Amino acid sequence: MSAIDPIILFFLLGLFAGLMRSALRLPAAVYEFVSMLLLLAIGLKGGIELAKQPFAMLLPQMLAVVAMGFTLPLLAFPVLRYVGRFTRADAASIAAHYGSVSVGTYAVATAYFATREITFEEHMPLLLVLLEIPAILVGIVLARGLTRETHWASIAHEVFLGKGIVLLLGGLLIGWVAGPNGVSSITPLFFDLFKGVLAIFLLEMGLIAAAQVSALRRYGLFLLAFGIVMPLCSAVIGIGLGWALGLSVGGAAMLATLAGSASYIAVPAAMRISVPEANPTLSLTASLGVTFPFNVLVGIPIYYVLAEKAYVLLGG
Amino acid sequence: MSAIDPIILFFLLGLFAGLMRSALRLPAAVYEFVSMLLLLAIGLKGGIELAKQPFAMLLPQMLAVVAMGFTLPLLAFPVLRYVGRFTRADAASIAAHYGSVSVGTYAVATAYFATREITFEEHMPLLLVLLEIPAILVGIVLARGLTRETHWASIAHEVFLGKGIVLLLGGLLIGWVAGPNGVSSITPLFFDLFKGVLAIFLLEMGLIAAAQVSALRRYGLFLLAFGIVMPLCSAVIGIGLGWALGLSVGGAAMLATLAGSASYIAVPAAMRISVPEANPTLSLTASLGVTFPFNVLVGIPIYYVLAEKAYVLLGG
Amino acid sequence: MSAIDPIILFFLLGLFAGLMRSALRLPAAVYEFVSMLLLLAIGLKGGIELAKQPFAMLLPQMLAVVAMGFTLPLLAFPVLRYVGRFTRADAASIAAHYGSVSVGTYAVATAYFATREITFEEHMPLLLVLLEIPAILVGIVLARGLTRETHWASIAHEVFLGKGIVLLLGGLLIGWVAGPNGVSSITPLFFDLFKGVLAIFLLEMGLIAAAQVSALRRYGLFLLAFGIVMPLCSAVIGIGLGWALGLSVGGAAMLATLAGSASYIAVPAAMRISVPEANPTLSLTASLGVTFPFNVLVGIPIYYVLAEKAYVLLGG
Amino acid sequence: MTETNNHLRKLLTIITEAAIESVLVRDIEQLGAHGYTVTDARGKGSRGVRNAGWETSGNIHIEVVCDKGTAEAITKHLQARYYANYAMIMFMTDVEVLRPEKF
Amino acid sequence: MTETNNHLRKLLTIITEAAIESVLVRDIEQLGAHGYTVTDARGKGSRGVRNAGWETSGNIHIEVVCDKGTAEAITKHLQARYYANYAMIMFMTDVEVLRPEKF
Amino acid sequence: MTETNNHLRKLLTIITEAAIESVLVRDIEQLGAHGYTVTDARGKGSRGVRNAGWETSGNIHIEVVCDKGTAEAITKHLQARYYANYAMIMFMTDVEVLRPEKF
Ligand SMILES: Nc1ncnc2c1ncn2[C@@H]1O[C@H](COP(=O)(O)O)[C@@H](O)[C@H]1O
Ligand SMILES: Nc1ncnc2c1ncn2[C@@H]1O[C@H](COP(=O)(O)O)[C@@H](O)[C@H]1O
Ligand SMILES: Nc1ncnc2c1ncn2[C@@H]1O[C@H](COP(=O)(O)O)[C@@H](O)[C@H]1O
Ligand code: NA
Ligand code: NA
Ligand code: NA
Repeated sequence: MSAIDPIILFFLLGLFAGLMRSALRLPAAVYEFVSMLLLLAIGLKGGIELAKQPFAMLLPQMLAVVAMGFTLPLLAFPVLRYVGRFTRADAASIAAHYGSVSVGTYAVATAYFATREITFEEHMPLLLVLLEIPAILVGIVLARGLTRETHWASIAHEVFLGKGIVLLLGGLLIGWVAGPNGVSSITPLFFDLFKGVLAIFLLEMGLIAAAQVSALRRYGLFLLAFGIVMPLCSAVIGIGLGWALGLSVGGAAMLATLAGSASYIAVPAAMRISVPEANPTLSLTASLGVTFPFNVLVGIPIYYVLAEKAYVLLGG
Repeated sequence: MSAIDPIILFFLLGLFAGLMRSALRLPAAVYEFVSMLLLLAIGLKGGIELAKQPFAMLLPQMLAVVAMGFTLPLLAFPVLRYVGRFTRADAASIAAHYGSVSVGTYAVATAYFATREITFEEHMPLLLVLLEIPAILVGIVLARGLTRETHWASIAHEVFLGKGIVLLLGGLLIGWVAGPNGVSSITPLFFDLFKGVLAIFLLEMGLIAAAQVSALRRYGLFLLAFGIVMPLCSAVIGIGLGWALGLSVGGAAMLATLAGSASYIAVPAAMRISVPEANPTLSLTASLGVTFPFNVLVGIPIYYVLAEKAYVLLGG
Repeated sequence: MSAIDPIILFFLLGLFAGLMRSALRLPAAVYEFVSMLLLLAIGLKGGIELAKQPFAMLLPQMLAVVAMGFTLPLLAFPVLRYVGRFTRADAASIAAHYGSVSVGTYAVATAYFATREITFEEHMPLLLVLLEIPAILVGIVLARGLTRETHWASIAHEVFLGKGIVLLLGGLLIGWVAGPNGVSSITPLFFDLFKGVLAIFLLEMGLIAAAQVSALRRYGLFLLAFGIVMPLCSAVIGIGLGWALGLSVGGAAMLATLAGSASYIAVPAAMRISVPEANPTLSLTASLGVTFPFNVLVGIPIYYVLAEKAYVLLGG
Repeated sequence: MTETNNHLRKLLTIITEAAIESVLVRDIEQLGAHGYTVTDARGKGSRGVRNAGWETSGNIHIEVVCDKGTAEAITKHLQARYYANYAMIMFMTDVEVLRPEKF
Repeated sequence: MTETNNHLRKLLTIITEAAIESVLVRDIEQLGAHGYTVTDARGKGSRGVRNAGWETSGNIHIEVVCDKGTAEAITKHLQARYYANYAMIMFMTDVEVLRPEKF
Repeated sequence: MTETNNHLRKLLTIITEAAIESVLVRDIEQLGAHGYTVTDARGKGSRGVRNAGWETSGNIHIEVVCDKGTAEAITKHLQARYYANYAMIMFMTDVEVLRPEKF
């Protein structure tokens, strides 16, 4: 069993510093810089793989993943609304966060799989992008209903042209067009530095997660439970889907990670504009304060073990 | 023929995001960081080369290039003043922008040449620095005339101690003093990451170029035409000079690129202080909104083809 | 004799640009980013070494270094108070700065030793951390006396959870836990880029040092003299201690560098809160305006020569 | 104040979430302001700490110099449109401007 | 001003060293303010240039909207506690607020 | 206002292009101000959007607390020297200061 990954230790360092009220802060510009590098790097990696295989073959997978993106928030909503007793807007907003994905969690998973030499379908970033969007639309409909007033045009603009999607999709296209040889010249910045940059990112994420704790205390146990149970359920669905799509064990575990992760960039921004009556603190507390740490520290390994067991049972 | 360079795709991504009014922004600090790295890297590269050859041999080239720096704005001014019907101050300011150079364009050219294994005189950054300054002085004189009031001392300070010149010249001197072996220890940051950093820079430049378009629409066709035709003329002059100086084809094409590029850092800053009555929007729209994209996307290849043809004709 | 190290040239470039009132500025975010990378890298390097050897063996060294950290400010204080005629608070604050250490100076020393292939005990960063803190406590007691009012709890929080300590100690622990193989994946960012990042850091330090000169002129000769003589004395003590502890010549010279360096991050922050009546300009002028440049430009080589001579005399 | 009334205008200050900067300035212009100035800020209020540590937790500080009528139109609109759901405060003071025709 | 007095509050502006932000806002809240807004700044005064170039040389610009009593309590406290040793200025102006119950 | 007149000063606010910060603050000091505070800003006015996206497109927000005479000297000078060619607005308000001797 290989030793604990240093990038996880960076997350713990940030978490510790935050909880101890250390003076440590990362300038917003540094955070934006490293997250930009991660988004572009992940997009590029996926794009390079797309360049290697016929696009058509991926269509079924893509459709299935989009379908999952529509389903997950629909499963989360009733739980939040009737068990959690949240307002309709809050339930819808939180559901949207959990139906979508966290790029940071995906990055940690890739690092985890790499150290253990677990292979997975390299075009995963494409599925990542696809999974980011449907939940947002579902969330808005859940909050607003299908009224005429909803300005879908401006919502689509808001969603598809948000920072995260543009960088991820842009990187994907660049990698696709330029191909493996083309991008070799930018490899040192985007790929060689990847894990170091991820370490800095996780240091900041630790600080941010720590900042959510006080709010968590206020909103109590349900949010904590939901932030752990929901990802596990989504992960199981992800594994099932991965198996049905004939993905490798690693691929299924990765799809489980995506399903089990909760958004904290694209969705909060979209919800703040489109569902303003939802309290952003609730969803960010769950997503950043509970689910992200859970996935990074224990979730990813669990999902992989679950995928292995499932494949033994179902016969992969 | 090699595929399209990914760094160009980054520029297009920025351009697209900007035109689509995407939420994507780069923090000013990130822009300043990457442009600083580029300036230092280019300076260092040039300095290392200077360390390899007797300085005296370069004097004729240096003088010739400075002369070109004085000539180009004098050619541009009457066109702007009498064809473009710009005020004296505006014509002088725009002329200064086009007489000077764009470091970003030079960086893209070095990448373009590198992928195509086109060699050029490696001390080009020295000529780049020299070409940056004369046009500024010409521009001020064109706007003010040779009056006693002009505070040349403070202008010289403004020009020679501007961010761009200090970093470029500083890098040049450091590279020169330290020599190839000396700088080896800082190679990973300044040279290995060069193209990746350039990609980030071009992403931002795309966003900025897109922001100029609305202004361009306002100032109409002449600026657009000037922003394309002027560089082509300057490039031809650059090729001729390169040939006369006995540069290689690549060197001549590079000199053409410098001549054909328009400043957007040193000159705007100097003009804002020394020729305040000139409208900065005009010159930046032409330089960032027209000429930079033109050079990066099609200009550089054109200049190289022109140089080849010229050398066949003239016999290089 | 190898040529002058380029990183020193970056410092001189910054110094020159600052003294010439150049427009060159580094955004605060860039400075914070590079200093963060340096602190983490130094910590990681030290931690990796700790992973290689039994901790217990280091205890004597650690205790001895802490003792030195308590002693140095006690030596500096009377000189500042009675020769320099500073107020009690000012004398105490300056003494604390010189009893503590400068991470930047240590980084330059590692680079200097590396180019000359001088070996030293690799766990030095551990001693660096230990040396940072005692002087702060001494400084506070010197200024306040041992009164009941001093809120030691909040002071300890202030000191141990300051940015510098957290990153340095955090890196140390991460390196220790992850070990050499563990951190290999983040080597490109933290170790390969180290000297390049250090170059950027020194460029900024040059700018900052230059900004102190005017204040230096105001506070006159004594501060200048103290800023040079005090480090030399501390260095001699450091060498003696290194010899007594059985360190290698390189190790002794490094300990001398630590002893001879003056803090400009941890101590100023702590003093501003705990000894507000001390004038921060005085201590920063001495530390950044005199001692840092002195150590970086001539101090480090001197300390190494002194260490060599001492080891010949004493028989190392 | 001693100056002639035609040099007096209102300075309206709005402190709210960075997330709505673009929509807000659009509204402000449509309601007749001839300009605005924005600075980034952090702070605390009834909706808790907004320390700009995380993307969505930044504040902006908007200043608008305009005549009384415009100021009241803006406050009325923002109050109706944003108060319920966004961290926001507004306050107004009298200012003496040069070039009153500008505002 | 024309408005009814119960819409009038004080806007207290404090410009001081960034180093004491955390302690300062704690004091401000304890003295009864319901909120505050902070922006980063640089400047010059009797203690010389504070150009934010170096960690310890940054300024902060704090705005507090509160009633007269609170404003005076804050100024009195800060004057006693910080004026002697820190770069700091304060000034106060009348502002007209919406939702006066907030402040 | 209720306070004794010798505690009243003017707060002069200038919003203009970042490019001229250094020359501007020199002028301001030469005209007798004892200090100033600068914050970075963006905005829009008669000269269009200045969104700080590009080096030359940033604004600065300068505050100067001084007596009426100095304030008017500064406004007169800046108006003559910069209004024609630079994006710039100025406005003034009465403020109540502590330590009036400072300003
Ligand atoms: N009393 C106050 N004084 C100054 N700024 C305030 C005050 N109350 C709120 N703010 C600012 O306005 C923002 C939103 O306020 P709120 O809607 O009360 O959370 C806060 O984050 C503060 O930046
Ligand atoms: N007259 C003034 N007008 C505006 N801001 C000032 C003035 N005097 C001081 N300041 C600000 O307050 C800070 C501290 O002032 P001082 O304590 O006088 O050094 C300075 O760094 C400036 O940012
Ligand atoms: N009415 C206004 N209210 C607030 N700020 C303004 C206003 N008009 C202009 N400004 C600011 O002053 C700068 C220069 O104004 P202008 O010279 O009109 O372009 C603008 O970029 C804005 O930041
Ligand atoms: Na999910
Ligand atoms: Na040119
Ligand atoms: Na020391």
